Amino acid sequence: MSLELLVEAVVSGILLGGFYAAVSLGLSVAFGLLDVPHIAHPTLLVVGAYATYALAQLGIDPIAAGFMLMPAFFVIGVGLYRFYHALFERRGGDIALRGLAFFFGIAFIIEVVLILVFGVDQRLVEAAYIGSSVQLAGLQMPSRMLIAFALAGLLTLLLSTYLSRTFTGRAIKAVAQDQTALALMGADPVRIKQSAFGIATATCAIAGALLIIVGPVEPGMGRLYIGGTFCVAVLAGLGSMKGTLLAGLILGITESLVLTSLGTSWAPAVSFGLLLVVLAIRPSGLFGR
Amino acid sequence: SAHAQEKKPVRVGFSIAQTGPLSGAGKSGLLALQIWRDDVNGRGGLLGRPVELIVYDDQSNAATVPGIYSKLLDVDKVDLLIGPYSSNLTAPVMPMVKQRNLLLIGNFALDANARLRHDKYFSSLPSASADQWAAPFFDLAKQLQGKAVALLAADAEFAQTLAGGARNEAKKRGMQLVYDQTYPPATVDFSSMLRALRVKQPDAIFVAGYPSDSAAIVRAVKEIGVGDSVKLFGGGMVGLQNAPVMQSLGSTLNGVVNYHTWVPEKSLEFPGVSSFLARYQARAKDANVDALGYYLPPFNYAIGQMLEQAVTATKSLDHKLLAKYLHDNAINTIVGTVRFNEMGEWSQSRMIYIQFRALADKNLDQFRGPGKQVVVAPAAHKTGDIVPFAAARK
Amino acid sequence: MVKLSVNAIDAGYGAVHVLSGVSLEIRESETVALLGTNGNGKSTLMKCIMGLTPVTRGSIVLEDDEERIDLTTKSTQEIVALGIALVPEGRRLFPKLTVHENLLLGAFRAGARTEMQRNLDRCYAAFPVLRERSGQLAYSMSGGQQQMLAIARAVMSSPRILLVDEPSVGLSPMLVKQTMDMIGTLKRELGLTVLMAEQNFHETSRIADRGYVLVHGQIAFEGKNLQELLHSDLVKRHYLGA
Amino acid sequence: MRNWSRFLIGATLSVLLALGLTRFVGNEYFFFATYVVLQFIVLATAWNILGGYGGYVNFGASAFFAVGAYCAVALTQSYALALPLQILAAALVTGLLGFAVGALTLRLRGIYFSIATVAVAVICETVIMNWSFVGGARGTTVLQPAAPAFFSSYTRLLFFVMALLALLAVAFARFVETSWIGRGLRAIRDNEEAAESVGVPTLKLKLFAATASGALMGAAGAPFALYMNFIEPTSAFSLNYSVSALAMPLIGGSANWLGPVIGAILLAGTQQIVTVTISSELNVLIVGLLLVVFVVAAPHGILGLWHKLVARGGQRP
Amino acid sequence: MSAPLLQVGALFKRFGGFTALAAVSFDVPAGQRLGIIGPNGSGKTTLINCICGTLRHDNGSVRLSGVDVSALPTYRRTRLGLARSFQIPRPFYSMSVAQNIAVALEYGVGRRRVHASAARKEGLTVLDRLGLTAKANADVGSLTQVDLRRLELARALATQPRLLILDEVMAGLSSVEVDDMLETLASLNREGITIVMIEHIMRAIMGFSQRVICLDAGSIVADGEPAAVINSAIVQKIYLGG
Ligand SMILES: Nc1ncnc2c1ncn2[C@@H]1O[C@H](COP(=O)(O)OP(=O)(O)OP(=O)(O)O)[C@@H](O)[C@H]1O
Ligand SMILES: Nc1ncnc2c1ncn2[C@@H]1O[C@H](COP(=O)(O)OP(=O)(O)OP(=O)(O)O)[C@@H](O)[C@H]1O
Ligand SMILES: [Mg+2]
Ligand SMILES: [Mg+2]
Repeated sequence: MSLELLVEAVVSGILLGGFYAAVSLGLSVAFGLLDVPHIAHPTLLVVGAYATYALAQLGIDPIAAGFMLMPAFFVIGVGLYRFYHALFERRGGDIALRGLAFFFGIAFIIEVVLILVFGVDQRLVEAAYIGSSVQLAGLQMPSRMLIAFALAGLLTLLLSTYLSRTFTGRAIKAVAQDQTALALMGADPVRIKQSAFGIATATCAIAGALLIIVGPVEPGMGRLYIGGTFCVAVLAGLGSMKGTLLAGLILGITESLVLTSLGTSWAPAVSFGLLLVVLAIRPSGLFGR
Repeated sequence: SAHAQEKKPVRVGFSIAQTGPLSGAGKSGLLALQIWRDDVNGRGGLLGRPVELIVYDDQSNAATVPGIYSKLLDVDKVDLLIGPYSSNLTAPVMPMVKQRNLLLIGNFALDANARLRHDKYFSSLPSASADQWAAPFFDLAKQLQGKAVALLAADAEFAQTLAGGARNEAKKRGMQLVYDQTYPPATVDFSSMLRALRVKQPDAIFVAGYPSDSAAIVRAVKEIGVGDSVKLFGGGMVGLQNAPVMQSLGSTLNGVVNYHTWVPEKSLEFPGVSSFLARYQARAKDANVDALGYYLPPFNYAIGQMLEQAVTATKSLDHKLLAKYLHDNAINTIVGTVRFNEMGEWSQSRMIYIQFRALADKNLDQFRGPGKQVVVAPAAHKTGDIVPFAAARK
Repeated sequence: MVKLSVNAIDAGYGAVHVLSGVSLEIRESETVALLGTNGNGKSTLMKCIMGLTPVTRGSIVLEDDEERIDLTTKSTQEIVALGIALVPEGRRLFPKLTVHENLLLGAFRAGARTEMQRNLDRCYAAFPVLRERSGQLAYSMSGGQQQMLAIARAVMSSPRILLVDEPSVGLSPMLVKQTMDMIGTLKRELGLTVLMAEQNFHETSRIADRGYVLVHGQIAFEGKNLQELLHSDLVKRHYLGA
Repeated sequence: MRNWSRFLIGATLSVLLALGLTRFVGNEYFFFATYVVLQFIVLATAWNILGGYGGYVNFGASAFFAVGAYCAVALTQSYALALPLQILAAALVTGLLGFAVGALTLRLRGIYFSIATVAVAVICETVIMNWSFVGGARGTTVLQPAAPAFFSSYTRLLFFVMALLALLAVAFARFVETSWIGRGLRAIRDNEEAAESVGVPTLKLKLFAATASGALMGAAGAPFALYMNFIEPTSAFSLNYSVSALAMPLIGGSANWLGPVIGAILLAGTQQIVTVTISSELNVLIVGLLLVVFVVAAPHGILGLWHKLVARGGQRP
Repeated sequence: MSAPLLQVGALFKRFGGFTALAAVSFDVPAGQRLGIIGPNGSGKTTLINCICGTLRHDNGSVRLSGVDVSALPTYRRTRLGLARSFQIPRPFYSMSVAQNIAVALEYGVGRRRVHASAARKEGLTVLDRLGLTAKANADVGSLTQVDLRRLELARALATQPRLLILDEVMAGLSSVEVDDMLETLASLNREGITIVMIEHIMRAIMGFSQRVICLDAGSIVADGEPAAVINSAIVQKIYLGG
């Protein structure tokens, strides 16, 4: 592999990694911080993608659509969490595993609703930055990947600042560890979790927009992203936003390098092998506590 | 036909994907078969009996197929069988029909009878093998003086089979494979691969991929470019026949040469096809399926016609008689007159290669007329000459 | 003038009745000791005040110059917002947050945020090891260090009334003294009102103004002042090893 | 002991019943459908040994299933081994895989372990995809041999074999559960360090459970290619197996060997029925609803619900 | 002469850059009652964790009856007669009190087939000793902190140890209860069980130990007769704050 190709591969990997981070950030909040076994997260990404598609049909720019959808997704997240809370958290028991099955069920149900509303065909969107590229220091980079990377960076920055600088943010970091203790600090654990889950879901609007900007979507696509998103969130060390970005980048660069060099078909084995290696060295992920 | 309704229906059984990755095409095919059922019943049914479709969703998962076909045969006791959509799902059915000596019309299964050589299998796919499928593309490459070929294929069943055919055909013509890679399913970003490929300066690039990859690759080609050496780009990209994909990609598709089964070009205007498509398109919106229906639907309607002609001619539902009839006679369908060879494949391949030309963005209707998807191979159906990739993209 | 009065409450866990007809009163700037051997309901009483365990009968009333509030109708957050804080039994820290983050969370309630820096300095001064280890995760602190953190975290909320459930558990004798001193100081300097469940009566008696003895979920004895308490038979029998 | 003898009698009767069914049920479809249900009984029971008793959630059940299936295929391709030997060999290989996964528990707990098993599954799938000897991504046809004299079709034989496997799996799970091993695993699930400090050899028990669980899952997959007459990676590594393996014990009740059996019959049975009745996108919906409703309505599985009802009924004079 | 029951030789343990144990060495002869004291965070719990194998030490050795057990996993050490209680109780939450004990009975001494009725009897004896009989069938979740500590001790006892290491089992007990517990421990010791006890309650340490070790910042700073250790200047300064 020539040096030029190597540099190009690394840069592509960084951009791709940004995309991986963007689709995983919400999971890092919902699963990493709140301990909600949110296996329906990838399906919500697909919902975000279809909602973006629907708005794009009306002539709205996909990125703008993603941002416009955030409040609605926040509300959806709040609703979903309330449902989960009423059915599981309030009743106690072994919620981790039952919650997992529950969210699987939710994912299946959402999938069917998507099929009924949008049909089973692939959907794409158009925009000026899709299919065009930018010349960057002699490298030609797809604009849509640059946008994915930029948005991932922005989201990471916003989320990690929010979590470490604000009282609510800190409460979000604490809420899964001891709810009673948090109540004793004067915070309502349920409301804290609810808004955190809302935030996590709101990121699905943006990330979903990225999903359909980057490639076509279909209703069952969420299943393909389960492994990847959970891999990123766990590799990060649950609950770390910066870790999520870094984990996304590591996976993106690895994949890109493998795809450029020979043996592209081994890319998944290399990425997930890397995950195993990292876990062997750091059993609780890169930034795990 | 009031009389026909009272009689025991003729049951035609099959599974077709209505969920999962194959469901896009599957649902459109199902609609076509339902239109055929309505048509045939309107004509008084088969042997004076109404036709009933017994359809199950195989969820695009081969593991459901043995159970479903056993149910069709042992419980529903269907009179006629159609295979599931796609090769992988057909494979588990073949031993069953062979063992029970039943007639099966395969539904777009590639080379499904190669191993078992069942004498009552007939294919609806207008190509007998991967080699045959890929051949016209390499003829075009030859025509453009191509010597170096790059091959990019998804790591999944159909794409791998087709890639095998492509390798053979390239070798036959003395072409050199300068790049030959398989990419994993769910690959998001193809720029790394295209860069690695570009370095090898191929004359032709053959891609075998599925809908999401196909769209992503076509876009990446526009963004990253494939280099000036490339005169022919395309091949076996599933998905570039789907209306929503074509509409969204628009001008990005210009110059791409891809396989197809039917497009609205003069040379393919077989009797009945336009009227079928008109009826299909009228029902497509309600059924939430592909709006144009150029790919699978005419051929699924043709499956119905094959059964219909054989049953009507032999006045029987006996599989042996039906198979014999299908082997011995030309079958008239909306996709042309078909003759089967001893393997049940079309004796004359009719896989076509089209080149996208002069496409604008955001316009579905442009695909409804001729000139946009010009048939460039094979010679028998050609409606235009191949234009080198770079020139066609201008 | 702040006063917290518990009026004839019953409480328990499902079928288990723990408290029956418990009444007591805590007035501004007092330090009240709550005594009673294992399992008699001291922690339960504190949880009732904080709204963590439901009260089945009776009322818990917080009175100040302006209003009377029945705490049994309030949620824990609302009770905390009124300026009542609890150092719970078993510490209940946020194990995977740092010492510093734990402390900052202590200042969550609106009334405490403005005084955060001052409270932080006060805590770090009282327990220097917390400053040294401010970046360490709480779970990896030693048992006693965790206890210090739990007390400091409660102080971070600028409480008017502080409930402390066995603060000396796991602390070295020297730190027990220091902790008691700190509670004493808070009381003197800030007029803090304290209700403290504690087995170490020897140290408790250095700062307590008066106390109650809880036996089998009922108030068995009320010492109106320290002397009364010191001379009670119950206390002698159970705490002074007569 | 009396419990065991009752179980043994039940087991023997079930074998005879299964054998009788292959003779007297005329409808071939019955065997196609029940084979699948039995296969899920094995899978769910096997999963429960590590996941339910030990609390280590294996999210890569599909890997064990598929590796078992492919192991059998590879052996048929090269040595034409008899079916029982194929199953044995598959169990051996997936047992080793289970051992490797068990070794992960040395350092990884909770969700980290689960994700590691996902990684193992992806790696296995990639290897198979690239292994042309067993057909790679294209899959390969594996034709059923002629049925042995006693059975009128090969599918009936497969049904009987799977019935035996299911019995074996259930008996084994029951043994584990009621023996010292089960009590040790339960202690591990509650608190591993405390378990170790009262003398529970945690690593050994976990390795044992992971190996046994893996071997049984592989055995469940071994006849898959013969059942299908074909095999390809996408359907063999289907997410469906991983989800079912944990959802079934959960729905049935994971504390008891009977739980996975009930869950498998219910969930796999419903899926079988729905596939050939409603048979549209709604079958996905039904699985989704079933999962949601059961985990909500029966927090300790159907068995838990049953015990609660019985207890309540018992109190009423 | 046979080797001492426990020999700890130059034990080191670091967490990241922080040294929790620095060259700790001491012997415990069979039958001794040893008390370990030391300021919070001085490394007492870490020491026990290293002795029992819950933590791997970085350097040094641990010998039981002369046999180096440094490389053995915890459960093997338990079966060699080493039992411990956790400072923060770690019961098996899904089991009843009696089942908690049953696990220890079954696994503690090698793995032996305990006859159900014999085990029940043995378990009851242990529970009886610690006053938990009434709660044998209770859910662990409903126990008070103090009962949880008793359960810790009971479970350790059920493994039939030769050496029992107790990490603050008396925290939170009132004086009377401390006396009860000391009585229990003394009788165990009379039966031949060697006991190492970590405690911050001076009354307990003084009433129980034949010998006292004081740790500070990961090193032994005093070792000897209880009275001598307690009165030494260093212990007064760092621990008692006298
Ligand atoms: N969650 C619970 N469920 C059921 N019973 C409980 C629960 N918590 C406590 N109890 C019971 O309530 C009684 C009183 O407990 P509480 O913790 O209030 O006592 P305490 O006086 O604080 O004792 P200690 O000195 O042990 O802290 C005990 O008998 C205990 O078993
Ligand atoms: N996992 C860990 N990571 C970092 N530091 C640790 C870890 N575990 C313990 N420490 C530190 O090691 C020191 C010794 O802790 P240890 O628990 O042994 O103290 P101790 O003597 O038992 O104290 P106490 O009497 O308060 O229980 C403490 O300063 C503690 O913060
Ligand atoms: Mg208490
Ligand atoms: Mg300690």
